[in-house]
Amino acid sequence: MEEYFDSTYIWESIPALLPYLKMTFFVAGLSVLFGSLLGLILAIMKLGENKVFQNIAHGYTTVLRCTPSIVLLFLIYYGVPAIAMNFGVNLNDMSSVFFVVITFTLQFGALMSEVIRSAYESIDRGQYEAAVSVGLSNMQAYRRIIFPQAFVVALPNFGNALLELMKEGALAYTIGLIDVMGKANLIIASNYNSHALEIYIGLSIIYWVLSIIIEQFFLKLERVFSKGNKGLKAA
Amino acid sequence: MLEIKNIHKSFGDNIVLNGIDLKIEKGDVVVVLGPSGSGKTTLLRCINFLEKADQGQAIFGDTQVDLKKASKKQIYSIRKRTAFVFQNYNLFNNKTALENVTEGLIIGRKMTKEEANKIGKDALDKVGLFEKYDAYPGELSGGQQQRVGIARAVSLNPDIILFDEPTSALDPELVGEVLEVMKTIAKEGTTMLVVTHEMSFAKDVANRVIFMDGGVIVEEGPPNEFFQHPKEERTQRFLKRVLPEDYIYNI
Amino acid sequence: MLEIKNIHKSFGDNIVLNGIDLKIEKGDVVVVLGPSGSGKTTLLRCINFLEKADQGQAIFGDTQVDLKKASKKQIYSIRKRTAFVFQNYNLFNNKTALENVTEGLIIGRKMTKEEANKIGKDALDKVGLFEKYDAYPGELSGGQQQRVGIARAVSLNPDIILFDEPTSALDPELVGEVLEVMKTIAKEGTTMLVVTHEMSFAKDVANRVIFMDGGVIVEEGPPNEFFQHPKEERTQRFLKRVLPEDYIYNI
Amino acid sequence: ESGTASSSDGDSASEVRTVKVAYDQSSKPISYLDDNGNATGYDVEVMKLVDELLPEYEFEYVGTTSEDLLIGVQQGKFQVGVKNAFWTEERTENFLYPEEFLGLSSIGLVLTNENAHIKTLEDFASEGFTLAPIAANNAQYTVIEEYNQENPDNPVKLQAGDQFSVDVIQWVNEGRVDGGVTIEGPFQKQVIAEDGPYHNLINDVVYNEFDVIKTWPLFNLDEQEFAAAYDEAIKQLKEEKKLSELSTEFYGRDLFEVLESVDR
Amino acid sequence: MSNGLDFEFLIDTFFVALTGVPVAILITVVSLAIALPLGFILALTRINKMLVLNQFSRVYVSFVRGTPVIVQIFIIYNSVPLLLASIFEKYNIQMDVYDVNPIWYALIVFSLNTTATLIEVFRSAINTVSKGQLEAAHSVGLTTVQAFRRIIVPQTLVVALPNICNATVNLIKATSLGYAMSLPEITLKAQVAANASYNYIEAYLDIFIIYLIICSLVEYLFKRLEKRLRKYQIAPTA
Ligand SMILES: Nc1ncnc2c1ncn2[C@@H]1O[C@H](COP(=O)(O)OP(=O)(O)OP(=O)(O)O)[C@@H](O)[C@H]1O
Ligand SMILES: Nc1ncnc2c1ncn2[C@@H]1O[C@H](COP(=O)(O)OP(=O)(O)OP(=O)(O)O)[C@@H](O)[C@H]1O
Ligand SMILES: [Mg+2]
Ligand SMILES: [Mg+2]
Repeated sequence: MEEYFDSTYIWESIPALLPYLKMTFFVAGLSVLFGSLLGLILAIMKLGENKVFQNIAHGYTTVLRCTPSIVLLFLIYYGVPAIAMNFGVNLNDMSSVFFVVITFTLQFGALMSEVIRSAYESIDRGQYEAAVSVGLSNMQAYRRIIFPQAFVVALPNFGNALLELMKEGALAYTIGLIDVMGKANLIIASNYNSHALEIYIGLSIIYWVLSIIIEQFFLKLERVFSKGNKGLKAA
Repeated sequence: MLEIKNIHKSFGDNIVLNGIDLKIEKGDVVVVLGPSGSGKTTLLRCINFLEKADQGQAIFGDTQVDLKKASKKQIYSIRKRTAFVFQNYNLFNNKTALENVTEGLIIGRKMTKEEANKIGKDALDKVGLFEKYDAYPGELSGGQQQRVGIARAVSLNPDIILFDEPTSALDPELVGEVLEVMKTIAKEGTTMLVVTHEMSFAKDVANRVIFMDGGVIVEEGPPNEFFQHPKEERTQRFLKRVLPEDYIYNI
Repeated sequence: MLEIKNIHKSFGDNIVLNGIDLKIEKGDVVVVLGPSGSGKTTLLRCINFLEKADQGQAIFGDTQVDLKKASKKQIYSIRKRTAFVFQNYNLFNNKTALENVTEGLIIGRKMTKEEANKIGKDALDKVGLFEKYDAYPGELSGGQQQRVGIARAVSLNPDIILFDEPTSALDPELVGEVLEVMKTIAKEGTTMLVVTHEMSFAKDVANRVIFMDGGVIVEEGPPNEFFQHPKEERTQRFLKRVLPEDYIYNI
Repeated sequence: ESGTASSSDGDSASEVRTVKVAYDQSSKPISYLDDNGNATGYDVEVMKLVDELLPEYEFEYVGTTSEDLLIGVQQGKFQVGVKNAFWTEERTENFLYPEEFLGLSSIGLVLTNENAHIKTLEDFASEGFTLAPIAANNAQYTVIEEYNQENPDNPVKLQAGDQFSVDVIQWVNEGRVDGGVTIEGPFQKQVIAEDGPYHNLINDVVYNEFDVIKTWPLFNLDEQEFAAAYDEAIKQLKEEKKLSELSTEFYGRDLFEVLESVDR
Repeated sequence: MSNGLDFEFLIDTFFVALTGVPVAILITVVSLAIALPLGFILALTRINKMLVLNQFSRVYVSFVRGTPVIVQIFIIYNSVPLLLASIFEKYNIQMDVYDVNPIWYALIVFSLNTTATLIEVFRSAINTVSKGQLEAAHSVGLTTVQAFRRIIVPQTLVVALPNICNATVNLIKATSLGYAMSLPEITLKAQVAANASYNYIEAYLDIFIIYLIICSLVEYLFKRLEKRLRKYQIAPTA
């Protein structure tokens, strides 16, 4: 085994990979931004009274949950330009980042719609009633009382979804986008596929550390925002 | 000051309020009694539009509102004249005691923060929570939480405060605290409509007791009369069940 | 029949039981009173090994057990001789009323299903739930749930039943149901140790009342004496708080 | 050459048309992204020479994976793609093959020294040897599959796998499989070259060529005109021996020397 | 899309890809069968803060959750044989490490992965079952093991079911990464079929349809199961 395993490859791969985290962050950042918005809209549809909207939102979530990411990516990567072409827009020159972001946005939106919905439903209706009973308007009640509390409930799940997203790099690589995962593949290819194990170990170290940082960050965030709920949880 | 006329409310097939009329004068303390499921909570909630009645009128001083068809504006204006104290307190979990009290003043009534804080602190002082301004609900005992709830209602300076079983989620020992506070504010002349099972409160503080069952008012009267000589058979049965056997005859 | 000697129990720095002695004879109904946090629940839980005491002895008839060092076998043998009725009922949510009662008989006591069902139905009949055998806890009212809890305890035919505030999670109207059932089984000669705030129950049914505070027994005696002439100042203060003002003098 | 109008370029020949050339960016030494982020490799360098000879075209190189390359060319996202592709009948329905091939690929078996006597797929199959998995979209997979179709009585145990997880030389040497398919270039760079990562195995493993095969660029079906222009250019490059130079540079050997014996 | 779909290929390949379904299902079922009990037990060690095991499961969960499955696959697929070989060599065990069917690697990877997910699922589910249930079981004379089997586990399962469903759907989708281990599952079969003619679009459509069908079916079955198990949770009326 020593014949093949050479740990220097691990340590050399890490600095080579790190710069490509930028791309990972860039894609994840945009997807989180748009995906959360989409999730919010879907969650509102699910929570609303309108049966048609409800069904659309639920159906959307089911289909997206059941679609392997790679398939979704190809559908978007080739489907969206084809559709745009019908409207006379040429998207073939669009950077692949664009399509990866759309794919992740659609997926993240489906995930977030459930996160937001369950967070909202976890807030006791009494909070809303108390808010309007002291003379707040609907919007004020949501903004000042419901959302801040639902936000705290949603945080850990949001963190989880974010982690999942960061790990989807392999997907982006299939259409040529080079993030950390893609860079690892390129390094391996440039070594003619030798020492892939070491490179992947280096990659997994990066991911692992990153995930721990994100996890800790979200724990902190949760602690900061849940200041009011501390006692409740202990009781 | 508040008059309710002919409230009807059903949930599906379940007729919960079946034509209730109620007249409350300024300074009245009216206690509503009744078995579980008789619609007491629903009555209070309809008055405050937390539930939309199927039919009925509310007359607040000079303004008359249709309980079914009230506009948003009318609803806000009535909510401004009422306050609600919930059985489960329903304090804003993400706000301190003081913020709980001032939230409605600053955001709902557009007061400045200073004004609101002054009023809020006074209200908290009144319910004996001088030192808990900055505590979050989770850090308070049930009795303390409910007192914040009362302070929140009082500080709005409403025409009437609606109480829905304000002590029933409390440990027996803590009940005393809250009833004491309620007595105090009642004595200051606050108009109150109180759903409660605390007979001693009804007896000591109320000037009228209403007994509801099956969505209608079965009997009403001043407390002494009500407890000592209940006229209706249904009322007698109820009182027998909720009072220690000998208590009723000893008042 | 059951004797407890010198129980001590702390949670961290908080000394909750500080040397309690207790002797219960067959057929006794002992009511434990005390302010919140005085260790009443902890006492019951230690007797049933739901909590491990730091020190103390229990003597059940002829067997003596060290509450701290009891072996698993001893624990099971004591649990077989006791039964517990919880404040929040703690019915098995995934079992019907009848299954709740028979679970301990079939699995714990290795009875056949037929035997167990017979005993279980008898017990449910006794608490007035003839028609609810197949209902799940979620389909029962609080009072009904607690009655299943009592049937579950009774069916085990234990030497003693421990009750921890069995009515305090109930609506005032439902309290009556449960107290009625407890009275019935008390009159059948069941030995009971009851933590409760229901003074009327203490007065009517108990043959001994114990008042705990700060982890020790402050005062004990037969109910009449206890309520009418409490000796200790602490007891007087407590009774004043939990009883309607005039009630205490009128018993 | 049928000069039917191509869909996307206008009549104005004077105008320079930008075309997208997709390449598999992880297929060293055929086509890859070098350490400076530039496209290179035999296939890419040939296309760069072609570009120089075609003033009316400007090539833009897009690195991607071979799957995306295939779909992209088919859909017209890329006008042409290079990925060491071989010719098959079925593929001509989806892609336009030009007249002129792009390069030559020496394909062979990697074996341990004691199996050095195995020279052909027949021998390999007769021994009942196991073969390292090959990525399903790799040309080598096609070669073995075609062999199997022609020799149904004596097939090679063919398994599809992943491009990155199979390190053929290592697998063969450690005995995980009895043999692997590779093309000559990578073997040269890994084992034969002094600084190759597996130079230490130079006495343990051998490369036995069993075929030399033409490789082709894949054009989008609508790109007849472009393909014709390519044909002209590459003919000239072949005459100038430019391709031989590149073959030597990237594969360590001028494969055009054996062109006579190449049958597909 | 510009040139129309090759419907013949689409349909033929659909059935080819379908032959990969049993492998995908097998992996899913076996992984679940291993991960469900293991996840439950490790969840208990975390809740009860059992010293070594708790630390171990924390690190384990954190690693598995923190790294992409495909990377875990590469690592296991490449390192396990090397490790085994050196171990076998050391202890002179006569066995060919390389004769192993890739499905074993798949089972290792996906079981480890699903276990990590389920540890967290069960941890939160067990926490929702109130401690009183266990105490009540003790008080009627059940042992801890009996209490868990008859009272705690059935209730935990109901709470955990939606998340188990989620994990299952993700697991099925993740088996598509088995191609990296030469596992003859749906994706690999479709891709192999596509190689001859490079009909990748049709191949991906087939993959899409098959996964959509399987996963919706799984979701549906879980919903049914949940309804059955939840029968005791009828909302308290009146
Ligand atoms: N949102 C609702 N949807 C359907 N039914 C409801 C709703 N709210 C209340 N009910 C029903 O209306 C009836 C009256 O309920 P309400 O809460 O007003 O009674 P209550 O007198 O306050 O009883 P309690 O003393 O138990 O609080 C009950 O039968 C209840 O089940
Ligand atoms: N598991 C525990 N861990 C730490 N402290 C505990 C625990 N259980 C009880 N205590 C503490 O022990 C003290 C006594 O609690 P216990 O529940 O026995 O009181 P009680 O007399 O039953 O009160 P109540 O009338 O409120 O039920 C309290 O201060 C409580 O906070
Ligand atoms: Mg009510
Ligand atoms: Mg207690």
